[in-house]
Amino acid sequence: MDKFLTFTIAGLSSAAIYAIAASGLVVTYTTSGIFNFAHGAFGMLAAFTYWQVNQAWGVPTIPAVIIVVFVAAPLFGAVVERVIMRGIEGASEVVKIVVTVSLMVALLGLAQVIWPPDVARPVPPFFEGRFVEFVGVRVPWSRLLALVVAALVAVGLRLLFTRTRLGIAMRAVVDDRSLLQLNGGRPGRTAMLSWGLGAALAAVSGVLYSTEQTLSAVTLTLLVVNTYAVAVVGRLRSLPGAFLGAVILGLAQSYVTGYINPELTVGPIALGNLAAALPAIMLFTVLLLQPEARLRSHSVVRPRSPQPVPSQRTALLGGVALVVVLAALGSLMAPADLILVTKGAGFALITLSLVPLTGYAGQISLAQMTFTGIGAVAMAAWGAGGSPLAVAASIAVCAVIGAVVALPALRLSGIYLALATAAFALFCTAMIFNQQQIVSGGTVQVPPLSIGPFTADTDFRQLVLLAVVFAVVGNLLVWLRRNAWGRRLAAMKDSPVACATLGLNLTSTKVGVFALSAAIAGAGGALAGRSFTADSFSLPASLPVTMLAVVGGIGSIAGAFIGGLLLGAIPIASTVFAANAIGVFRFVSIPVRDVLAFTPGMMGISLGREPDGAAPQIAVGYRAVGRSVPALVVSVVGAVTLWLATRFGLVARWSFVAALLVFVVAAVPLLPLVLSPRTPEDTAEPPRRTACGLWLLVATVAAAFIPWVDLVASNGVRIVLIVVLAALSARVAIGVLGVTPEQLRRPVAPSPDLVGVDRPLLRTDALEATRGLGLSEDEFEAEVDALRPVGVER
Amino acid sequence: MTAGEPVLRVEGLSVRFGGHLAVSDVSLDVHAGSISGLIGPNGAGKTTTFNAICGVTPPTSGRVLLEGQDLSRASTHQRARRGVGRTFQRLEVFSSLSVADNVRVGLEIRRGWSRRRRPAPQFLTGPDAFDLDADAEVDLIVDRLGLTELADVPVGALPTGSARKVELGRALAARPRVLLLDEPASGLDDRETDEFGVLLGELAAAGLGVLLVEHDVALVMRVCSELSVLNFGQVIASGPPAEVQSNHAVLDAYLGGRDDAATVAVTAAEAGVAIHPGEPGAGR
Amino acid sequence: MTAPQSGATTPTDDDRIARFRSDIDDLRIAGSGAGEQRLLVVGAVLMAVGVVLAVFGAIMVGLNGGSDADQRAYMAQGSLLGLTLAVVGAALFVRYSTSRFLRFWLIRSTYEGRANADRVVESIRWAAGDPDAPEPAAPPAPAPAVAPAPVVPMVPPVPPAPPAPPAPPVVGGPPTGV
Amino acid sequence: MTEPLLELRGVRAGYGSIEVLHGVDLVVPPSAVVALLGPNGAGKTTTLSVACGLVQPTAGAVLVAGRNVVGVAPEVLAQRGLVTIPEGRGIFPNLTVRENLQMATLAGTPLSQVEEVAFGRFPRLAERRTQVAGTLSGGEQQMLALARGLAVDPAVLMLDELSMGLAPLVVEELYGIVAQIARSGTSILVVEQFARTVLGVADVAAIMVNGVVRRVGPPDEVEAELSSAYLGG
Repeated sequence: MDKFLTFTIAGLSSAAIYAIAASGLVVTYTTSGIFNFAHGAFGMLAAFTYWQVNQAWGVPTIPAVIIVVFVAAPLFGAVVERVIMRGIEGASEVVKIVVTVSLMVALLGLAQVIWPPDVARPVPPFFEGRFVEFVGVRVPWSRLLALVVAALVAVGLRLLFTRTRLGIAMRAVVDDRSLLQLNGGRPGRTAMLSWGLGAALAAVSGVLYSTEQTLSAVTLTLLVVNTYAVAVVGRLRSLPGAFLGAVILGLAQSYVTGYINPELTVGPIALGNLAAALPAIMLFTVLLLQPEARLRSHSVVRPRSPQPVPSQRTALLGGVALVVVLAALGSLMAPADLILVTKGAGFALITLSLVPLTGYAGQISLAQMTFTGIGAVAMAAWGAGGSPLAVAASIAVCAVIGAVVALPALRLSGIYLALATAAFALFCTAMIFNQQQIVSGGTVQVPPLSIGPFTADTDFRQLVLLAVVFAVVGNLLVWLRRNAWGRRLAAMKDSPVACATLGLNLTSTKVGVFALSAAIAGAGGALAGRSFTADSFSLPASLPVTMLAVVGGIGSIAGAFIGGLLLGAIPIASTVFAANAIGVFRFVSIPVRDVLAFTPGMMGISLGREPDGAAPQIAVGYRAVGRSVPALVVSVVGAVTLWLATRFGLVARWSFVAALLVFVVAAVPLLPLVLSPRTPEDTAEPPRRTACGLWLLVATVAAAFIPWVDLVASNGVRIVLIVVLAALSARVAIGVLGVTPEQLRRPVAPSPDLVGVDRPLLRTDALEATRGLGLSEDEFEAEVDALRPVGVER
Repeated sequence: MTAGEPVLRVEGLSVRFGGHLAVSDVSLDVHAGSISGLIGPNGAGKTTTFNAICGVTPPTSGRVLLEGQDLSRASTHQRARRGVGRTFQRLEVFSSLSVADNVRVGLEIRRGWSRRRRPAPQFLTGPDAFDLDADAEVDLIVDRLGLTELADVPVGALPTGSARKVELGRALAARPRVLLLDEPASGLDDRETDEFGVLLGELAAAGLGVLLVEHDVALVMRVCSELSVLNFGQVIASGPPAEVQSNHAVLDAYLGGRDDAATVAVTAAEAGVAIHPGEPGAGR
Repeated sequence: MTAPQSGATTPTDDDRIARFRSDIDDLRIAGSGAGEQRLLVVGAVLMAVGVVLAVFGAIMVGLNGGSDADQRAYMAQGSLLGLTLAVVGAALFVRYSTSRFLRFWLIRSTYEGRANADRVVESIRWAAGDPDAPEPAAPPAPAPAVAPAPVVPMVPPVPPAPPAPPAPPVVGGPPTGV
Repeated sequence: MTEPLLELRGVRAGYGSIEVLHGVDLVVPPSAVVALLGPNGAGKTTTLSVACGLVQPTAGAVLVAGRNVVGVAPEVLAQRGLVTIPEGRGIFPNLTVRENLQMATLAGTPLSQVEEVAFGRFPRLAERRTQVAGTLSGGEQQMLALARGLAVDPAVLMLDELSMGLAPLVVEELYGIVAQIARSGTSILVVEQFARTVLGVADVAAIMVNGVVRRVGPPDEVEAELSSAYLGG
């Protein structure tokens, strides 16, 4: 009985923390329509800030809590809403998910830069050493505190939402946003407040949690997955539902920990990790119980430009070119570089798996590395000697598991698929990849493929194999996209309801594409032919895959390749870059390597808005250059300037290569758009064009003056990094500009409004102009009168 | 007009959203080879009726019968496969696909399951078109809608009028038995509307049952053989257009009611309004 | 039936309308100028940042210390980048401050031109004996209830795209009339 | 002071690539009731959305008290006295009556005044102050919406389809209130499908068909054309 009571109380106190976290999630989701995947990261950041304020700076507990929970966190939440989230209002669900996931990754990176993980940061529990005796059980005050805080939060939120005008306005936004505006309310400010509130609640849960457990950025960030499971009980919208979910999960975890013998095994799986897998199990159960989502007609999404589908011929040529180029490069590379490039090619295959799923069908998965892991584990188990049959079997297993995972979530909207895959990643980490029986020693050794006389046992052969597989799968996807099934996917992305009324079974179509995607990711694992650490299959490893695939451009094969390259290059860069600070970085004592740790997240945040990616825009851009005289002139002048600068010793040789590449890949294709006069249907306003032009200039100049020779030791890595830099510069520029290929295709027309007169001039304009000219209103009226025919009265 | 079994029969259909009864006990018949009109003021429940017929919105009560078969338990895509086709009031085209591909998707989805269904009538493709290959059939439909020159243009770049035609062509490519058209002529100019009327007549002549929701009452009066008028979610009048046009209830529905002591008392009681002859709210 | 605010009489209504008019007049309308205003500021800030960076870089190079690599890095990141920023900032600043000025000037001249043209047209119509033409010397006909308000003559929607003069914002002759 | 309080000039607007308004001109003079009539799909609601700032016109100007307010946020206009009661009951269905009234205070009127006006004018609302607005009858919902128009003392009031889905007597009563508001000097723009119900109240009627205002004039002159605009013959 004592034991039961002890675990009940422990369960309730963690339930209290989940409930607080989940209520923050629900508040932001219901009032702003954006599901904040970074909610856990908010809490994590708050917990670290609390440690910094309380432990490192020695501020007493109560002021420290006030600073973190009531000042810093709400401020942070509000700033995030204003700066990031407001821009993606009305964007597609995929974009919203990618942006918040990127924010999560960025915050995780940032926290690891500021608070390096190798130092222990104990946070003592509140009221340390004080207990209450309760029916023979000693309950620490801190546990009770969690319960009290949760109760306060519940009551407080209830009061806020029913008694205060502000809270009522938050609910009103959900009911009818435009009506609130017509009432004189400001939805923008309400959204900022709700994000502030959400962040404060995340902070409360983060601080409470960190006093119970050790302070770890990853653990705290991933706590959010438990929160998802809890919030799903209330369909992500109901606070009482979330509290109920929290109690269920908290108690279940506590009892599992208390009553299930960790030594117990089911087959090869030890049940010691069951508590960690419970959120995932709960999430799936709840998803299965949810009624099917109603088809919404005309979900309002910002219109996007259609992407040209490459012809099969182009795809074939591209595939051959890819294999030849990679083989040629690989044969010249130093062994150390070769390993890195091979790794990158493997990642490219994994990002390719998102092309049909996200690019064609508009669905999202946050567990691609998990499928890679399943493929790798299956291959390791069955594929001794590299049998092709084992590869096929591994891929088939991934496809089947993918279908099973997706089925419950796909009946619902896109956000649930993202949640389900995140939970699945966590589940697999706990129940498969952390099992000694399956992954002994924490590494999976995948045997290299062997077909007849060919065995991919060297890095070079492996590279060629991966290039061939990428080319084949890429061609297969292009073929699919050009045929009936691919058209259906594209149609489903544009209008699910229309597809249903034509007779398409949406669920089975979605399950099919998800299975295909899982299979390709599994192939990435089964064919990688190298050893993986179990960590590389975890959720934090999967998130950048999705993110960078979108950054690279999810709609196209080339985009997937860029994404894969980025994915490979960033860890490479951070390992090869000097660990010491160079140049101006020295003054903030941040090594370049650490800067790189959170750049991927930042990229995702800034680039998620243009999910079609860079590749198509760049391709269309070159064609437009020929038609625009100013663009041609600037291209030539720019290139000549770079050459001259090198000739006279201003720019180093490697830097010249870098700058030229950035210029040619990023700047030239966008020049026509930056330089063309504005047309009425042009959506890129002048400030954005100026910002884009500025960025391109800065990127080129920066590339020219980065001391590559000192930064990187090896030529191979220099090439990879420079290519990545060029691709990124282009991508950022396109993200800033928000261009569409049509705009690039449109012939450059002379502008009617060189000085910005774009609407009829009114009396008020004339008055304003007069004021601007320094004339008084009376003078203006006098002039108007002077213009009148004599005798006309006003 | 057309005797015999209707191709689509709606019986006592009601849809309730929360406390709001959007469609209340609506019954309709659509006969093969004829065009039935459904008109009514904004908010009368026309689109909700459509959604309930094709399964996008689950009805609270009532039945939908297609050729005598009860569709009430079928999902949206199953209903489509049985032969319920529709267009949307707010365009639901595949804007990233070209005109031809929009039609092709409809056709391919149909070909995926048509073997399990007895041959459907064909529209726009002519009587000899049974064994056409997909490309030829798409070409025929695109051509018949006058979109040949735009065949490779993404629909997102088209003006509304053309996009509506694409939507119609796509629905027809699935060879429905009954077609629900939700304001198909909005966005068309006068000439296009006339052409559209002719096209509708041809479709009906080919054996299609059409249920038409349309604001352009002139068009409705011209092409429909039967007309139902919906107001407050209820059918307030039905019959041949000429009869309906002179019906006082209809004019009232459109132009606002005149006083009628009996209805006033009843409706006022329903609405929970106290009727005071003089000053109702002297509470100051 | 009495009005809800039984005290509401005509003078207060006029007050309400007058208050509304002044409220609306006080609105700060973010027209096309707002973005440019911001860019103007951006330009100014960039100039400042650029200069600071350049000076900083120069000092660091001058102080020397550190390796060759450091020297080059400072030179690049400080001086050259700083100078570039300063130049870009200056360009932005000049571009938007001139365009602002030019716009006012253009508005004014088109406005005058238009008013002039209207006057000429009216005179001609009147001279030609058009009965509808207001006599140039007479006040404008009283506006019907729904006629456009007697705003002073308006310039029509942007002149249909004249082949624009070449890139740098016009310093040529003013457009005489529209 | 005859400068109109609200004027649309050559307004074109639409949703995405669909243009709904093809150049709308409309004037609301001070202290007048203007009825905008027309069959559904004519663009009346879009016209109103443009006027109140919810939809940005692609061309043309929206002049409020002589100033072009294109690009001004709707809440800013609402706070200054341009009050709109949108189509389909301008209420928040999941909020209680009291909470709905509380939202009416966002434009600056104190709650006590809003409640006084609302409950004074519609005693029935007082009985239901804790009821969720979505469960009220249609007429009560519309009263709740109208209560805001009464209480916040608008300079310009725009009403969209006040009569939608309501019984004739209720509609008549509501328009009686509109007439009162008009008498107190507020300029009113009424969008209405049910033409006859407003013609008695309006000073000016405008018929809108296919995204343009086809005819403007005194109500009795316009009435003759109504039936052809609606029923096409």
